Amino acid sequence: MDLGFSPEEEEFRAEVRSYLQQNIRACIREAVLEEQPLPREWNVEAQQILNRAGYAVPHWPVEWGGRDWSAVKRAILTEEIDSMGVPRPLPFNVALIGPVIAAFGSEEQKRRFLPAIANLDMWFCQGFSEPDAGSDLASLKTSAVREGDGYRVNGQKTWTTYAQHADWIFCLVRTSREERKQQGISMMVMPMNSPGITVRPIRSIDGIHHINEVFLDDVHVPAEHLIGEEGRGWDYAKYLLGQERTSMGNVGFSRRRLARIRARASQTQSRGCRIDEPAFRRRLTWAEIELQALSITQMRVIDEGSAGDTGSAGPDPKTSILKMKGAEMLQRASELLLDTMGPEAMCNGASLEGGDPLTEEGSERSAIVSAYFGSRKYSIFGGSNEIQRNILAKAVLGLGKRT
Amino acid sequence: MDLGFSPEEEEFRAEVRSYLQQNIRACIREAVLEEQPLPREWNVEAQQILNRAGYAVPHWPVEWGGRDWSAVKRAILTEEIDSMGVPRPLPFNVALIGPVIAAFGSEEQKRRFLPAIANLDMWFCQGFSEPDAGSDLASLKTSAVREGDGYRVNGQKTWTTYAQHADWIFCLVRTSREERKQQGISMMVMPMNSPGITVRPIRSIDGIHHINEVFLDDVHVPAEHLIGEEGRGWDYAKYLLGQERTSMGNVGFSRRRLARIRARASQTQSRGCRIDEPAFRRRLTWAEIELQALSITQMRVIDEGSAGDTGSAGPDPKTSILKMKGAEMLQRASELLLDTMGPEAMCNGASLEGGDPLTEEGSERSAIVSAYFGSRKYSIFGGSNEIQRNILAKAVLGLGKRT
Amino acid sequence: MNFGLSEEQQMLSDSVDRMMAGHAQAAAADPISHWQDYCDLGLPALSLPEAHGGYGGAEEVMIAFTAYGRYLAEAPLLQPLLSGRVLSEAGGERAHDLLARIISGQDRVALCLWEPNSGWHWDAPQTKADPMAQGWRLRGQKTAVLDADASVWLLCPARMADGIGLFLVPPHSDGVKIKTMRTPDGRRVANFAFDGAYLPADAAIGDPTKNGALLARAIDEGIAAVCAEMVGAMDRLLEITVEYMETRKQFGVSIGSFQALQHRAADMLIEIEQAKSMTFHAVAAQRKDAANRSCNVAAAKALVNRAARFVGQQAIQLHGGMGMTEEYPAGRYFQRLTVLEMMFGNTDHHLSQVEKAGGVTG
Amino acid sequence: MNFGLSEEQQMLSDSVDRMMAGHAQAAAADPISHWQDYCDLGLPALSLPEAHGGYGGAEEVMIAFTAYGRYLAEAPLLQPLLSGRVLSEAGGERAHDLLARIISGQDRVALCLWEPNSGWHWDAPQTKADPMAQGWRLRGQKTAVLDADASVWLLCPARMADGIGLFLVPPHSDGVKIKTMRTPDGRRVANFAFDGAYLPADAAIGDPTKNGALLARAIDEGIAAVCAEMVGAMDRLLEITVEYMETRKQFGVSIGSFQALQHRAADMLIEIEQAKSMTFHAVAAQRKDAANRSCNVAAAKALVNRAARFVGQQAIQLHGGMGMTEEYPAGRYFQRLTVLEMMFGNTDHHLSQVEKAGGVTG
Repeated sequence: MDLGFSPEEEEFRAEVRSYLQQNIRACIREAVLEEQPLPREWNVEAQQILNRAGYAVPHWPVEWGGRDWSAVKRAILTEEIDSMGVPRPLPFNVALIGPVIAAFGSEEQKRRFLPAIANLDMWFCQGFSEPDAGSDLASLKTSAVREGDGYRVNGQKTWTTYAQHADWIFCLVRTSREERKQQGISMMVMPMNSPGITVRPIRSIDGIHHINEVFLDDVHVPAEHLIGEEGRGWDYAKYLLGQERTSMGNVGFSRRRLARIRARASQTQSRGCRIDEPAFRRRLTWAEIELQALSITQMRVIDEGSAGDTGSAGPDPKTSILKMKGAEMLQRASELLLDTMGPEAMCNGASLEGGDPLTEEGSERSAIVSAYFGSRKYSIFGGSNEIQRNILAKAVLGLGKRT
Repeated sequence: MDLGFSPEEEEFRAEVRSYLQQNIRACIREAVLEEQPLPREWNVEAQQILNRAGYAVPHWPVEWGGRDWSAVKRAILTEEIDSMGVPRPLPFNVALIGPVIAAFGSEEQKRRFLPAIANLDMWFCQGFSEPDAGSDLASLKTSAVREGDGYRVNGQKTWTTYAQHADWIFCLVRTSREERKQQGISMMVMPMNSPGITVRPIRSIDGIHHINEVFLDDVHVPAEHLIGEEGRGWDYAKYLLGQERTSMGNVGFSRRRLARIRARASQTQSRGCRIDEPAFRRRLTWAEIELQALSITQMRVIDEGSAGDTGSAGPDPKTSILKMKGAEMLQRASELLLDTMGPEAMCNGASLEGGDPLTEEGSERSAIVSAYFGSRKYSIFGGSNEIQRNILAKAVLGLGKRT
Repeated sequence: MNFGLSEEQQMLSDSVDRMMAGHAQAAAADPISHWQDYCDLGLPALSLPEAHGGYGGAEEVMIAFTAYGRYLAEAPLLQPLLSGRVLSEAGGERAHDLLARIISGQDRVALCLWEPNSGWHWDAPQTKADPMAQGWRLRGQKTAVLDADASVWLLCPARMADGIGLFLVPPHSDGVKIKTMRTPDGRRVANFAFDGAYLPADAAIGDPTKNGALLARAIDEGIAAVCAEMVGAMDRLLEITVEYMETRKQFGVSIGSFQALQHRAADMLIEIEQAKSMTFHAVAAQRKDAANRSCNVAAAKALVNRAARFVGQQAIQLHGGMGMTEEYPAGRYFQRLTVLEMMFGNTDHHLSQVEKAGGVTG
Repeated sequence: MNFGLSEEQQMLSDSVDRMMAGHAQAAAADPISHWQDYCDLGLPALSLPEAHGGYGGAEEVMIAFTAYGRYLAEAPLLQPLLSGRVLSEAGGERAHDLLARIISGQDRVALCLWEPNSGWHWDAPQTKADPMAQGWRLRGQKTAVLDADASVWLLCPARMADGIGLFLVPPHSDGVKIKTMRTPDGRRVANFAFDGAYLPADAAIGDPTKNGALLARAIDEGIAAVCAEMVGAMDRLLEITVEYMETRKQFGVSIGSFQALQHRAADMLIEIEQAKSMTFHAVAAQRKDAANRSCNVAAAKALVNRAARFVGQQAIQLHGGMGMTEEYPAGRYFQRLTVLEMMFGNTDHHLSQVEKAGGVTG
């Protein structure tokens, strides 16, 4: 046990920071820091620069571009990417479908998909949730019926982030009706331009278009797009959800928000809450302290996970702590930021007389209000806080065994 | 609708305050304000003075000493009693058993008990809880078997406050085994010096002896000590629990604590948190605001209750708000008070070299620490916060009807 | 103290409720089109002296704004409340004429309280009015003026040597630049820049040494009204949420049967009831002296703000993904509550006001 | 950064655990009777230089204190940690002799940090040492000295023209009045009054211009140790609570099956894990420069304090009535956690320290 960073770790952090500073364009980082929606190409550009340095998929098998770094180094990398305002490697690619294909895909699938996934040459979106399933994935209804050399897929997916940008989608589908609902589920990938796929945008309460419904009407999926074995989709999904550890706590992202709050609240021309108001400062101090704790909790949980079995047993239940606390930190930061706005929090930046909200004076304003509304999603999507607490109570504390 | 106090109400408040100031001895009020345990006689003395002015049982039927005052006036009275540091009329007498006897007792019982209860000539304690029942009163086990001209009672009661001071106890007992557990329960009273009753003190985490276990071994209870009808004890208990409204929020009691905190934290020689520390002041301000809100919520709930049916339907479920919020306020006040102590919070006042903790310098200290520990009980006893939330969700919001 | 509605209050409540429920169903494009109905009910004058058509007090204002919040109404009701008080007390023919036109629905007016660097402190405007031979020249900026656009009169505080001047700026005046925007809940809001706008001599109303106190009173009435609006919105939002919880199934049962969610809803209820009580307190405080009134009104807004944040956020949480879409009403209530939280001051701001005054006085 | 125990650390952990578990079962009347066992394990010297028998660092101190909290141990371990650092660094024969006697268990010592009106600010003592021909006269008062009684040496900071003097006061000295009390968790604590107590010239140790920095370091080590103790106590308290929840039945089922209570326990777990992380942070901070060290240690204590209050209170709540009696262990953990919360400063105090330093530095 040695609880400080080693010189090698500090050096790695400096190296990452300097690479990012030199290679990622300032306009991209500024847009991220101000929490503006990014054009698709900027995401692609950034990920390709990261990939060139081996920063996009360090947690993958070495054979496919992974780096075999310690949990602490991987966490440092993620924190730096986030806190520098570099767009994160697309999680659907590098944290979700990539590791599943690497672990369970055929050799052919690995060769075809993995390099493209790492380099964001293919943009994947996720088709898990369905309108009536919510957190109850096991009751999904989308069906894939065997037909000739492939499947005919019918159903509806929802909450599909960035479906409008995606080249491919990975889906959970029902390939047979078994007694246990978890069985009979398979995982497959399909190009978004397949006939029969339509995307309907959903406008979120932050006024932005991130999420979509995806309708699948008689979509033909060739058999080689089935991932792994038929009927094992539930296991793969569990494996996949266990892969997200280093980014789950969103530490760098929150650190960036807190730094921005401190800067805004320290301006002499500040409009709302100011750093010299003790109550506001106290709330900010609390957030900074808790984030410091979370950054260590995050490394501890990753470290435990690396030390133990990383098989297909599903996520380490303690990652629920990262998920919940990470969401809370982002949400609290978004509240503090809102409070720095003063009366102008009542205005959206966009002028009704026209003009580009991204360039005109005051554009930051609507981004802050948007971020406040949008941040509520962190405690809902990807397993709500309530689900996470259930997991902690049952899987970690062992409660509810006797009734 | 008129949301300010009327001149008549303000006058009533002044009248009560002046009576209490003139008639209740300063030493009693000071001990209450410093939250010292009181000698039994001081409680009796104070209640008799209140009773003389009609302040002990204003909510009773006029025939038995009640005053037919508005809900607002009754709430004002309770607030004044509490905030002036006057010991409250013993709730077991005036708020619990008294109203039940007035509503369901025989004429003989009314004549015998009610005047003595109002004047604290008889001190009652409550025998409801049992070791394995907790909040689940319906599963109580104490049995009362018919025998000659009375009952033979066997069982064990617990959490019995001030059993050590009491002359009488009112108990829920099982007089028959019915299909529905709520049936077959009866209510009866017995003198504490009945053969077969023994009291075992329970030391609380605040270091004080308030609560007890009461063992009932072959206690003979004459039939005339059965209250109302056999088998209706559950209804009476529900009725009784609905009587506590005006004092449920403990508004005056919390107001007294908050005033004490402000005074302590404003001393120039303050030892811990001080009023000029913004974070502490902010917490105090919040508590004062919420208490202000609670005092109005309390009047609103009492008012609704008075307007509607006050029959045996049980407590208005909205009293759960008063119970919970009242507990929270007392607990928060106790925390703030603790925080004013500084390092001396680590010391109990009592010297190991001997001396009377009530009189020696520093006695206030142990009372504050005690009160912090002791205040945890408010969210547990009398229906825990969890039970209160269940009630609100189900009875007020109507949740959980469909499963 | 008495919490029941009188016969007149019940009638007011019923008619306001009926009107706003009707508007909510009609979903017209422009809320201005509903405004005449409000005027027909006498709402812009509600709490003014009888001479102006008033027939109520702070309790009646609360009744109207509670319904306003409940139905997420959008017609511009807050501004006439604020300006009406100022115009009726400031005196002078010009003010009285304008007031009559506002009450009848012919004209609209907006009080401009905040400036780019004022935060929520309205009492030290940097906008200046330079006296000229025949009138005034106005220089300065005003931000976040609710329900304003180029077609409304502006009631504009400006810094004077002896206090706060109040200036009436006609619609479409020269030298007034405007940027209109949406509030995050979709209403209209505007920023104004006065670049030497010329005003006639009688554009100045009231007495600069007394205008501050007059504005303070109008704002405190406005805060109480907004508290009521928030309570109305929270009440309805909780109902919507409970309905959703009973309908939505997960793992085979309605989510309303999960104890943890039930307890959350119970906590929301408690917050709302406390907010309602504190709104009552703000209403009762309108009759106190200025210092007591402002301090207790600020305390009310702080508590109602906190409740709104909690209730709004938890309603979204309990709606799950549905709460995140604009396709469900919960989100619109959350947006409204957030805007109102920021109206007249956020929680920290109001708590600081309470502390400066030495704490709540009961 | 590496979270696994080394072989030596595992051995330390096992032996400390075994010893304290044994003591907890023995339930001897006087915790002093266990003290020799601690000395035999070398615990009083644990983090001192090897010359004094030390063999560890802040990580090892954390291991020992975590167990100490878990078993609610009562032997006087904190004071030698604080005084050991001061005595070993202050230099001088007298300090070194006393240190040797402390480490071997022959003598005990207590550092007196607070005074009647100091709050938790130990750095401006009002106690004065007047120089005399052959020594010093000590005047002043010290309060809340843990594990102290008339039989221990006192290490007493006093105000000097050029900084803070440190004075060694022998047991049972003339002119020293003592009031011994219990802490709310049943340990021994004392107040001292020095009414011109005479001390020999060599009772003054260290250098007044440097003693402040030395004390600050000792206290920061002490705070990290207390954080570890609190984490150990919270860990065990949660275990006890979970066991209780699985055993206790209500309405026919174990209360551990109620979702609302499960979620509460989950929240306790999260708080504890965050507190553990911040304790790690405080341990790592011991190697930083003084300003960074103190700020980060204060941040840790603030967060651990908050966790302790929440976990302690909720453990009592989940135990229901049982939690309120001294007959169940939960109450004793709650009492211990409360005392430790107040040790070296409550939450507000430490947050203010963080803010004065400009915020946490990571």
